[in-house]
This record gives sequence, C-alpha cells and structure tokens, in this order.
Amino acid sequence: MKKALVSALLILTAIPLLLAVGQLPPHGSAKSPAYEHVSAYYLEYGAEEAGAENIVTDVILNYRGFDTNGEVTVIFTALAAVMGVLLLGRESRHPVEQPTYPPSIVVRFIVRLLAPFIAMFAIYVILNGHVSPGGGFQGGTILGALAIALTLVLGENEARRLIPEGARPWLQAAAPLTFVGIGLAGLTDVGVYLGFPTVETLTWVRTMWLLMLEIGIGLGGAVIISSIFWTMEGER
Amino acid sequence: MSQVFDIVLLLLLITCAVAVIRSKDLLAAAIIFSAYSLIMCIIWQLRGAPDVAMTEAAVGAGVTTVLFLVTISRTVRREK
Amino acid sequence: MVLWPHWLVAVIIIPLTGAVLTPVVGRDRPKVASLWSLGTMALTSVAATMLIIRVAQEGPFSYMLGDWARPYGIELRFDEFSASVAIICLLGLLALMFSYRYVAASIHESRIPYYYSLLLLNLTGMIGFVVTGDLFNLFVFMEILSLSGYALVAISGERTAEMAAFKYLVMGAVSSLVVLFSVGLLYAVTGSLNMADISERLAGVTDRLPVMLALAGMAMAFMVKAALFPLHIWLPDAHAIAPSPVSAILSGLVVKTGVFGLLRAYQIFYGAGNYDLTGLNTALVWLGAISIVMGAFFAIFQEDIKMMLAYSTISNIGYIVMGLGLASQYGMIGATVHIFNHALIKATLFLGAGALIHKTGYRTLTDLRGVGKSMPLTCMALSIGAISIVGIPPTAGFLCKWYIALGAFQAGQPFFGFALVFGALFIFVYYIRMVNSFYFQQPTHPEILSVGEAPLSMLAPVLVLATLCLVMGILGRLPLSFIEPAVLRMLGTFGG
Amino acid sequence: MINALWNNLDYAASIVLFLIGLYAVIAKDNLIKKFMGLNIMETAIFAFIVALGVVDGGDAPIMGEGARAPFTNPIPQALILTGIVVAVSTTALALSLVIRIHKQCGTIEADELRELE
Repeated sequence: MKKALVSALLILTAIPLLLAVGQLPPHGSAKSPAYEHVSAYYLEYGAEEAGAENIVTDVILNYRGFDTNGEVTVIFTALAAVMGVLLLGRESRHPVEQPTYPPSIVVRFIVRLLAPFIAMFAIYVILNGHVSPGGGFQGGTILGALAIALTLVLGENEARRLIPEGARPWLQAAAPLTFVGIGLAGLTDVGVYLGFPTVETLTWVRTMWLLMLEIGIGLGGAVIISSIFWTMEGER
Repeated sequence: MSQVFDIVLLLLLITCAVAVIRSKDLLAAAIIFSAYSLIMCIIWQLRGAPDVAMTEAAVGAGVTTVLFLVTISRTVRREK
Repeated sequence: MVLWPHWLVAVIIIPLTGAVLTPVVGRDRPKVASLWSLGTMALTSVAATMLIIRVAQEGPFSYMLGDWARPYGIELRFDEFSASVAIICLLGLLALMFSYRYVAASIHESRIPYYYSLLLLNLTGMIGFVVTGDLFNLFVFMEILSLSGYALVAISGERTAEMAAFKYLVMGAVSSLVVLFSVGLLYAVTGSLNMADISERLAGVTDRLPVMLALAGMAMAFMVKAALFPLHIWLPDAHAIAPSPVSAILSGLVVKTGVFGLLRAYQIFYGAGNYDLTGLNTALVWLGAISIVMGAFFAIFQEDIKMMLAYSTISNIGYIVMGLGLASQYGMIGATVHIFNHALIKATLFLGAGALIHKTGYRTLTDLRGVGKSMPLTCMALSIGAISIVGIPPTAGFLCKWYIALGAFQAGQPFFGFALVFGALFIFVYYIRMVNSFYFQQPTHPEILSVGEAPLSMLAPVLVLATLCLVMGILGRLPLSFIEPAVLRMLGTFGG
Repeated sequence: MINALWNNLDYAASIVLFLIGLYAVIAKDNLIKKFMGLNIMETAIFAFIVALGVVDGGDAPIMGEGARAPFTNPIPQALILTGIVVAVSTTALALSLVIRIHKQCGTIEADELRELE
C-alpha cells in the first residue's frame, strides 16, 4: 500500500518535471536568455569593473555580495543552531558504547607530515580566489578539514588549543562581521552599502577589500566548521 | 567521445545514488555518498564550473561526509 | 538626515550584527545577552519606523546594493507590503522581553546566548525576506529564518521538541529546495533574478510550461511554509512544543512568510500581465476554505492550550490564503491586513498561554481551570485575544474578516463567504471553551488559586498586545487604507 | 520529448537523482538515510542549475591571459556556491538533532519513534 502510494507520488512528480524540462532552452546553447541577459554583462565588464579576474568571485563578492553576506550568516546560524541544540544537554539515557582506538602510527605520521602543506594550500586557495578557482569558503573548508584531521590525531584537547578559547566567539562571527565592516566602509567611501570604489586610482583599495572579504570568510568558515565538528563529536 | 564519457559519469552518479539508498550499512552509505559527491565534482569541473567543483569536493565530499560519520559513530551503524 | 536613504539596509544589518555578536557579548552572562538583543531590536525598530514614514510619504522605493543598476546588482525594495517590518519589530521586541524570565526557567544556561542569537537571526531573516527585491536573495533570507526556526523549536531539549523540530526541518528543507528549483527555472527562461525584471521579461516568454511549473513549485513550497491544510502536519507539534515566545514568533510571523512568498509570486505574475492565474486562485480558495474548517475542527478536540492555538493558526492562515485566492480588491486587502492582525492576536494568545504555563506549570485546559481568579490580567488579555480572533466587532479580527467575506461576494463566490462564517462559528466554540474553563469551572488543582500574577517582564508584553488588539479594532481603517494603493497597483486590470 | 531529453542529458539525470532522493526522504525510516536522500535531492537541484549555465565548448569564466570565449555562465555557479553552503548548514543541524534524538529515545527509526510518542 505504502509502496504504491510512494511510486504514484514519484510518477506524479516526474511527469511535469520532464515535460517542463523538455521546453527549457536547449542545454549548452549560447543563445538562451540566461546567457544573453545579465551574465553577458558580467562576462563583458566584470573583470575590469568588479575587480577580480575570476568572474564567479566578482559575482559572489561584488555584484551579488549581499547574497554572500546572507550566506555567511546562514553558516553562523548553523553554528548557533548546533550549539543551541547540543550544548550541555541532559545526561544521556542511552549511552553509546565507544570503543576508542588510538589512531595507527601511519595515520598519525601522514597527518603530521601533510598538515603544513594542507594549511599552505588552504591559504593559497583563499588568497588566490580572485584570479583562480577557489576563494574564501573553499579554503576555509580545507582549513576546517585540517583541524578535524588534527583532532583525530592529537586528540580534542590539543586540537582545540589551535583556536584560543577567548577569541573563539569573535572568530566564529568573523565572516559576517567582515562583511558588515567592508559594507560600512563602502557606505562611507562610495555612499552605498557594499559599494566598491570603481575609480581607476583606487583599484588597489578594491582588490584589498576583496582580499579582506576572502580572508574573513575563510577564517570564519574554518572556525565554524571545526567548532561544529567539536560540538557534535563531544556528544557522547 | 566526450559524450560517451558524460554518459558513463552520469550513469555512475545514478548508480551511486541508488547504492546510497539501498545500502543497509550506514557507514558504507556515507562513504558511497562521498564518492557520489566526487563524481558530481568531476562532472562540474568538465562543465566549466571549477569553483563549484572545488566547493563540492571540500564541502560535499569532505565536511558533509565527516558530519555523517560523526553522527553514525554517535548513534547506530545499521539501518533496520 | 544623511541616513535617510540608508535605513533600508540598516534594518537588515543592525539585527544581523547584533545577532552574530550576541554569543560574544553574552557568554556566561545570560542577562547581558538578553539586554543586548533587546537593544539591538530597539535600534532596528527605529530604522523600521523611518522606513514606514518614508513609504507613507513617497510610496515604494528601492536601494541598490553596491551601486549596480537594476538587474545587475541586488535590489532592496520597500513597498506597502514590506511595512510588515513594523509588526516583525514589534513582536520581536515583546517576545525578547517576554523571554527574559521565561528562558531562564526553561532553557539550559549555556544555551541562552545562542537562544537570543537565533531569535535575532530569525527576525533578521524575516525582515530581509520582506524587503528584498531579488528572488535568490529571498531564498537566502528564507534559509536564515527557517534554519533558526528549526533550532528554536528544539532548543528546550525536550524529547518531543527535538522530534517535532526534525519533522519541521525535513518538510522545510524540501520546500526550500523546491523554491530554489523554481528560482532556477525562472532564471533559465528570463536570465534575471531581480523580481521586477523577471516580471517584465516573463511577458515575452513563449514556452509557458517551465514558467507554470515554477509558479506551481513556488506555490506548493510556500504552502508548506504557510502550513496550508494537507501540508500542515509539521505545524501543530512544532508550534505547541516550542518555548512560548518562540511559538508567538513562529505562529505570528514565520508562517506568514509563506503567505508573503505567495504574495511576491503573485506580484511577479500579475506584473507580467499575460498569465492566467485562475487555476492557482481556485486551488488557493479551496485549500483556504478547507484549512479554515479543518483547522478549527481539530482545534475543538485539543486539550493542550498551545496545541489548540497551533490548530487555530492553520485555520487563520486559511482565511489569509482564501483572501489572496479570491483575487478581488476587498479579499486581497482583507488578507494582507489579516497578516498584521493575526500576528498581533496570536502573539497575545501564545504569550498569555506562556505566562500561564510558566506560573502554574500546567498546560491542559482541564488543569488550568479556575486560573482566571488568580491571574486576572493575563486571563483578561487572553480573553481579549479570543474575542478578536473570533472576529467580534470592536476588535482587530473583525474588519479584515469582514473584508475577506466582502471579497468573496465581490468575486462572485458567495459560497466561500459562508464557509468563512461557518469557520468563525467553530473558532467561537473552542475559544468559548477556553474562557469557560478559566473563569467558570471548578479548579481541578486547588493550588492554582494561590499562584500570583505573572512577573512584569511577561505581563507587560501580553497587556501591550491585548491593548493593541482593541486599538486596531477601532483604528482598523488605518492599515486598510494604507495597503489599498499597493493592492490596487498589484491587481491592475484584474478584479475590482 | 525523448529527443529533447537525449539532448538535455544533464537535465534528465538531475531529475532522476531528484526522484531517487525524494524516494529516500519519503519512504526510508532511518533518519540518517532520510537525510542522505535529502542531500542527494539537493545536489540534483544544484546539478540542474549548474547545467543551466553550461555553454557548449565553454571555458571556466576566468579572465586573464590565455582566456578565450565562450565562457560558461557565472551566475548559476555563484548561486550554487551559496546553495552548497546552505545545504551543509542544514545537514549539520539535522544531524545534531539526530544525535539528540538517539540519545533520548535510543532509536533513529521513524516508525519506532512514532510508537514511542
């Protein structure tokens, strides 16, 4: 009975989807409205007008910077949500049997060996977001993943020391705060929230702001991801 | 030629998705999900979207899988 | 007046900054966190007031972020519908004030800064949702408000709360995804994400199927968010089990964002001019009518006072959606004003119920018998709320329901006018039951007669809201005439 | 229609993935499995939107030396970057709830949880 209902529902969803997709502008066409309207403008003027050679970076940090402002707030919301749901809940009624294996020597050695290189790569990704693929969030996630790997090897207490307790709430809020900061700088300098200077002589300011945004997103992302991991992992 | 490669990748993607759903072992499902994300990431790289591919590799295959693994280690490993 | 043009962005940025700083400021100091969030919200209210003064003076206006011209950057757009920021700020302030004592008693101390942070984020999300003029930005703010909403339901740490939150989360996440899909479809056929621009360009689209699918997807997803009848199953648990100030916000405001999303979709498609929306309108009117009756019907059988209020929300969302679907001038006006008024009334009821639960520790109507003698002010406020929600003349609920009924006649569908009256009768029955058990029945628990009145930080918000219910009943024409030009502009050649 | 789908393989594949995910969300009882299904649905939608921006023979939209037109459409990519972040945020919250539910009820099967209520 349930199976029949589910398959009926799936078929009912599939038919309109397939029909509608059949009427979309053909895949890969350079003549579709999606390609000829706003994005044509971005591709044409983005590199000089918005300050980064990577047009995707232009779009997420400059043209549609407010979306990213919202996006970093979403990650912060996730952190606050995980903290709100997990922090110091009541004692477990059904404790999980936790066999604790110390990680093998191979894992420990490899992680220790690779850690500096991973960190370097992450920083490279963050700082080169405006000229190559990647950017703040990607690099931040790699840093966060490094923190997670180090937690497995060093143990949680050692790894937590990477991010000082006192600075942690500030760092967790780093990404939205950087956005608000740059936004207000734009407000005073250009007269609009998140405005970037477009004057020829001020291009270095623009690049610097873009870089600061990338660093802020990267740092905030890394700290938030590792904090979420630690909070979830600390639940036994 | 590239058309064939595309089709192979897309079929692999669908196979992975089905395997995630069918596997009774949640740990295996999480690992297959990671593979699924990586295939998706290759497809996006081929489609000229390296930024998205990179994010998917870091977030989809990396962080999401880690979160699944933590959850599985804190709850149960087998689906009933 | 340097700030004059910038209030529109300030109204989002202030609560956002306040929210991310709450854990910094309020770590280990729950009282400071509470005061900080109150201060943030007060500042936001100032910005909101400025915006409303401006929209009343000069009509709708925009703010182009980053100084990019219309389709290229993100546009914030403030029109008469966006004046909902007023009610968001008001309820936000009162709920934060109410939380001061309530939260200390019911939430673990280490979670309290995050509680305030999430509540502020939720309000930020809603403010952003109503002022943005960009479809994808709408999605981003929707995610902020939904994500914080799920967490707020679960924050008390009760087992049932967490299960309710998970159910809410799964349905909410699927519906958000459908919204994203619809945004993608609209982008594919128009190449733009700006609502006004999409609206213009939609008129020239020849292949209509993807557009209709996008409309259907958005309608469906927003119906989930608004908890319209067959898609309401997440609502009763989530709203009943959440902490009371959160229930007030969720029931008064968050479900309305679904309705608001529908309103925005309507604006886009009415603006395009050559789309036939009869199918959607019919569906909305019928679903609205069914929601009114079914919500009220289920509410009659609820013992738990907050559960009853939650079902009553479904019923009232039915009124609003029916008014929208009627697509006549009166119906539309009534529906938009009912968004405001229902938020006021439902917040009164939920905060009042929260005060009762906080003081007595009981939550079913049987257990609460006789509480009217020991907490007279709270119970009076609750009674005023009950009268308003039924729609008895001098109160806030009357005029908008009257307008929706008029709208049904104006649209030539008097049947729905009768459905509305019928629903009001049901609602009358269960609120009478509530009032009856407060005042006229022998207490089940004698000790209930000796509990005192709620503390001031709880009583004040409840009384303010109850007063507003009465005042809005008398000044009811004010919001009606305020919203009228926007509705007329939107309906254009359609309807009245 | 078959022809249209053959030319739009990406769209077709993402719809299939969407349905697979939807099936898991509706039919599976295990909460972690449900959420894996939801993640598959999410990536399916992302794949669909990225496919909207593909241009035949298009390069990544990165200007600078050696860059040659046509470039793929940057907007869908930017949207999906945000989308992926939103997806992982939702996942983190959902999985925290799953951990809590398991702690309190000892099971994460929806049918057993329903009996507990």
